[in-house]
Amino acid sequence: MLISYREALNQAMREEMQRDPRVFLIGEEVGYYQGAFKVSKGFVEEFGVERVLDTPITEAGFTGLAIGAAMAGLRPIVELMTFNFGILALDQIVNNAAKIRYMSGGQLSAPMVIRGPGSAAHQLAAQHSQSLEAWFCHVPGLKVIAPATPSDAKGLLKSAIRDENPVIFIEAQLLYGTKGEVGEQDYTLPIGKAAVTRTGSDVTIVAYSKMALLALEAAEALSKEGINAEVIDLRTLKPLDTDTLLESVKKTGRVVIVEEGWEFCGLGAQIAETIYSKGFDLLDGPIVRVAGEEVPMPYARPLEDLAIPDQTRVISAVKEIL
Amino acid sequence: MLISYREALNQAMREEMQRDPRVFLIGEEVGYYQGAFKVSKGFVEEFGVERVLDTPITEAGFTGLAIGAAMAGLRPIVELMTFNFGILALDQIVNNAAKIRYMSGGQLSAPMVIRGPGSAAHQLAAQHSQSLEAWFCHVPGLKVIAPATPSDAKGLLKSAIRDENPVIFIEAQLLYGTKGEVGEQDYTLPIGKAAVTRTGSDVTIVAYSKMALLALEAAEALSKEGINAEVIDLRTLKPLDTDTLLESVKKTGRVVIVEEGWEFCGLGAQIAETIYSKGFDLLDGPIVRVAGEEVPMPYARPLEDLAIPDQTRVISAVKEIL
Amino acid sequence: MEDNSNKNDFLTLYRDMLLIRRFEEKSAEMYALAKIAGFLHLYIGQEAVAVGCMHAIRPDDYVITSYRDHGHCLARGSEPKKVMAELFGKATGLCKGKGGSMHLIDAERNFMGGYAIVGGHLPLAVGLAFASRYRKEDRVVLCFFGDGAVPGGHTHEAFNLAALWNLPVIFICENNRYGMGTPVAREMLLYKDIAERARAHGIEAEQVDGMDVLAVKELTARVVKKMRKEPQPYFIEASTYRFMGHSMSDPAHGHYRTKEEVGEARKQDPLSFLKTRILQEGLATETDLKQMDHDVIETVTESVKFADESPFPEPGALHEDIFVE
Amino acid sequence: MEDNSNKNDFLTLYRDMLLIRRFEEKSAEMYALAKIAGFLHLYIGQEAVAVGCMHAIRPDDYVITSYRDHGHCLARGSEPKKVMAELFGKATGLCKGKGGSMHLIDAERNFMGGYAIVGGHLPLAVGLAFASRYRKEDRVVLCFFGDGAVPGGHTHEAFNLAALWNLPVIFICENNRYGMGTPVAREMLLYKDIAERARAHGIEAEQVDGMDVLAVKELTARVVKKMRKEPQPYFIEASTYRFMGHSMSDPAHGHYRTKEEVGEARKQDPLSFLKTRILQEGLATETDLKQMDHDVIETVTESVKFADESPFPEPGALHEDIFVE
Ligand SMILES: Cc1ncc(C[n+]2csc(CCOP(=O)(O)OP(=O)(O)O)c2C)c(N)n1
Ligand SMILES: Cc1ncc(C[n+]2csc(CCOP(=O)(O)OP(=O)(O)O)c2C)c(N)n1
Ligand SMILES: [Mg+2]
Ligand SMILES: [Mg+2]
Repeated sequence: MLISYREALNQAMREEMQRDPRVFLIGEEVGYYQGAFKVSKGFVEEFGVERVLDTPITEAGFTGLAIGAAMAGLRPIVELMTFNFGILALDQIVNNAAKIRYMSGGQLSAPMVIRGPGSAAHQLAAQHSQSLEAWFCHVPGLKVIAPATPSDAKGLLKSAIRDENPVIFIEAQLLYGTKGEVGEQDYTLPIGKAAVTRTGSDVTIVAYSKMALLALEAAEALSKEGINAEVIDLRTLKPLDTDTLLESVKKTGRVVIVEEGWEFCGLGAQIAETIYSKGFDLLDGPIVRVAGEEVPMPYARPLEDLAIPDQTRVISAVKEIL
Repeated sequence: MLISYREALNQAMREEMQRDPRVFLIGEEVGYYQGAFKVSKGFVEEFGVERVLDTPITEAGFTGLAIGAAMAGLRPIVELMTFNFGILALDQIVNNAAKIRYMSGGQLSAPMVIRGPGSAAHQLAAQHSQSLEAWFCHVPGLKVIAPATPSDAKGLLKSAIRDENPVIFIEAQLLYGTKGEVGEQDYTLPIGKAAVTRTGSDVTIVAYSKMALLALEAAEALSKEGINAEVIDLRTLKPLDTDTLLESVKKTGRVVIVEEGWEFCGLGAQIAETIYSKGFDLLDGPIVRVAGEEVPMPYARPLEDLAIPDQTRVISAVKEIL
Repeated sequence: MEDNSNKNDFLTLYRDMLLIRRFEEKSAEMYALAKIAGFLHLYIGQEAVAVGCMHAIRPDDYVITSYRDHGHCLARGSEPKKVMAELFGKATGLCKGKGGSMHLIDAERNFMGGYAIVGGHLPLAVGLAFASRYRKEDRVVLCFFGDGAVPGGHTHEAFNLAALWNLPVIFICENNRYGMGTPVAREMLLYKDIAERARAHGIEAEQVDGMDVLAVKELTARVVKKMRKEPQPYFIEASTYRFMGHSMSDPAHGHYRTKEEVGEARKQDPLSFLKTRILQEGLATETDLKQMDHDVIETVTESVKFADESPFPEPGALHEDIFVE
Repeated sequence: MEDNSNKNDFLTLYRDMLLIRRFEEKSAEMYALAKIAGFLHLYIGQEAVAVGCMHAIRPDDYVITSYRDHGHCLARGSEPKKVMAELFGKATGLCKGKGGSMHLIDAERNFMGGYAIVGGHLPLAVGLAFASRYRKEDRVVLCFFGDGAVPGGHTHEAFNLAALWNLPVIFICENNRYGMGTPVAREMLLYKDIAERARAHGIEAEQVDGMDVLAVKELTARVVKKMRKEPQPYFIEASTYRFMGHSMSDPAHGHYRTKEEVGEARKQDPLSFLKTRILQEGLATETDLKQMDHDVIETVTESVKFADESPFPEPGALHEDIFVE
């Protein structure tokens, strides 16, 4: 069926909540309001206020609550209205969710999903347009997922909910309305497996979330100029699917990494470093990164457009190394 | 004069507070208690409770307070008892301090220093042993400093206090007692300049903070085996002194990066990526990283020792690429 | 209510509220035309709070608020054309187009901004008040925020510090009965007297009818007067209502409140309230007020023209204003 | 105080407190011998709080606390030798040596830990209570924390959620008059009735003499009984005192409190208090109690022996227990 990314997430959560009574959804406006971005449409009606909880604006409080509930055996899904507000819950996520299993010597764990949109939408300015996945990826004990398509969104969210560990699941406001083919059946996708969304031999473009779609578009444009790019959509950011990356580099010898977040200490640095260190001899030259500009996000549209990677930048990055 | 790192910090703050009445110190136990690690010894006696403020345990509150005060023209020094607690103030630091200048189109700014010990001491376990510099380095609008010696600590802290921007200044509990020669006169050191603390021709070891001392020790040990390592102490983590790095790589062609923080998305990934992308042809082979193990810090000493880079690991990393 | 305002005062208050109303009506239009984008949170219905408060302070006092900041900014005296240009994302905007609707800042007027993290600016407000005390000035701080910000952690940390250190900040909670789609009764158990939370930290507090600009002004003036001599925080809960949706993407009524409720609330329009007083007391005629409206609309129209004709920021601006060099 | 405890109760309470006292005295020794490292926060002086509370709950109730957690852990019934082994960082410790003093966890006893970020565990406590309600159980949660945690943001967010959703959690503030070196009067303006802050969120609250184990137990039992039927949070402020320094690196008196003050407080020793009662009521003789002390010291000595003889974790343990596979 052809459904939107939003609907895919909705289905994933609905099916899992139907399957497992321990799963509940908690966050700002997830209930009566149907979700700030309508991802939980119909949920409070179907599952009731006991399992679909509208919270006050207290990210540390309700994320911590969910972690405690997970430690006690429930399976919370925390919706962050956007991941910008996740900074307020970061201590809870990093110090409690990610570490409880280790600190307890394996006695406790916090099986849960923390999800919501990351990255910029349009003109939401500095405090509402951040791509902070590198922070989460830095922390042992967390898995981090950022799907680009409805099909991946559904399959990976279901896996994330079933996972016995805390999973950070990053969506994107600008993806919610995008459509794609999604299997009818109850399926999951493996966490930790990247997808080669276009095969090619000249260059490997590595990306994720919105940027994975951009990479595909750029690859299509490049193909008109006779450049045959392979595109890898990471889907899972951590653990990183190093094998798929290296396999591709083996073919192409050239890599462009596209990410929306800030360049310095961005995830792209780690992806590059991984490829360099494990596939140095496979490379024909240095990897090129296309990343968000090193600025707080400006409001004005022309500036915002400059701050976020676009097709032109990806294409010229590819050409730079060919 | 031969003084400790702790005394060097104390002098830097004292001199700057004497020089500029806008400078004040705020944090937990900085006053009557003389600082949790005694860095502000004698301050409340000399400067009074108006300029040396003991706070309740509210990191977001008092860091935000300091940011507001900086916006109003004061020059706060925020002491975080340890940087672990900085996570609780992260929203204030990232969304307000780092962005206010940009969001206001240059009208406002937040000139301030946020300082305190980062990284592990001995057996403080998972919630008290983190090296989170990569997070701060990821954020545009912040400068990040992490000195290894008393002399650098003094000169850089003075520069940080005089800087018109928010500066993250990361110390280390295990460095406070270390001693070194410090100039008598009122001096500052430039932010953004790395130090070549040992010249060599076989390999470049890049490190900072505690690990810069470890790198030196390892280099000394290696020299006994006829391996001549150059050691770069970054001192400033952001902006990164790329020139000094590349100059060294030009000589050595080989790089080992040592950091205490977690490997994945650690600062070392960015340092490596910078060197690869700007100095690919200078390299004789892949860069090797020696980083903190990908685990929450365990309490037990033998495990902790394994989790943190030591001389053996640095030495074998060097040998691996020679 | 005892009232010392003279004719001029009433008319200025009215004009200031009218400016916000017309400015925002126009902003909504401009949003529909895609001249403005991102999140746009209208203040319509709440004008009496910002205007009443702002008339009780001096130019050197600090003002700080949330993302729903057009009203406060205009009431503080920022030039409408610069505000509109900011909403348009133009180089001539207050923040050179970098801030946008949620981050209006006018340093010259000590209008310290517009912040988009709910409750995140409360610690900053306390810091501004701290700076005032530190320099032994008698400047005070007005800090506006919504009911939704009250349960948040930074809010309580700010309350505690302000109380503990006797800092001259007025926390003005604009209780418009909803935080986005959440009615205040689902934000906190004790929602009828929000001020309790401030009192628990040792902050004196009072409720005021936020639809009555005179009452707001009078209370604020009284508090400010005392605060200048004897620095100490204060908490004001102003009951008000937002007539429009939470932001442009939210309808005025729907999931969380009925058309009837909104209609009922609109009967308490702060502008009508003051207008009635003005007419009753013969301070102006209907014709005078029509003329005033005309003038205000003219100002707003000019601001749109200015914004529209202004250039977008140059690409080079992208990397400017990150650091003070 | 009305009291239904029988002889056994008194003696068990006494023994439990004594175990904590002797265990911690020994821990301090072991710290001096570098058998224990890191931060070690002793509970000596506060024993009546943990012991009184713990005697009022069932094994299936949840307990959660801060880094000053030895007392709560032992009072909950964890094996002293496993606790000591954890302090030694041994593989036989409660958490296989990975948690240490600040992170004692005993899942079997629903002792959910030991957290080192001040106030950071309060939201977890609320979550445990949430799980109890979600599953329609009548389990309650005891959540211990210090006075220093009260102004913190997560604390207030936790209070608000617990109140709003009627969650069965008892917040037990152990007011030992200091947060590290900061007296409570410099932590918050209204420090005499800390509970005010909980009441402001809609939580019922009460103060209790935290040196009187009987009073603590009685109050907790009363609250728990009500809570099982009618879930709703409760706040208890237990006035107590820590006889030792904040941690091993902090002297018992010095910068922030005088020797005299500590001496004065020691006169309220919770053990002496109960001992006097026991002797007065003839529930045991001095000799009985000496024998008990002897037995307890024996247990502690054995726990040290066990810890000392236990192996450190194998290197392979470093990468275990990060994920559930
Ligand atoms: C920390 C945080 N969480 C969530 C949001 C999303 N959000 C924006 S406004 C809002 C509601 C705020 O309500 P209130 O404080 O009452 O202000 P009002 O909009 O009514 O003026 C929410 C949840 C945010 N901006 N910041
Ligand atoms: C968020 C945070 N800030 C600072 C610290 C450092 N710290 C550890 S204990 C403590 C004092 C806590 O006092 P209180 O809550 O009264 O507990 P007590 O030690 O008296 O039992 C401080 C400041 C911390 N662990 N966490
Ligand atoms: Mg509101
Ligand atoms: Mg205390």
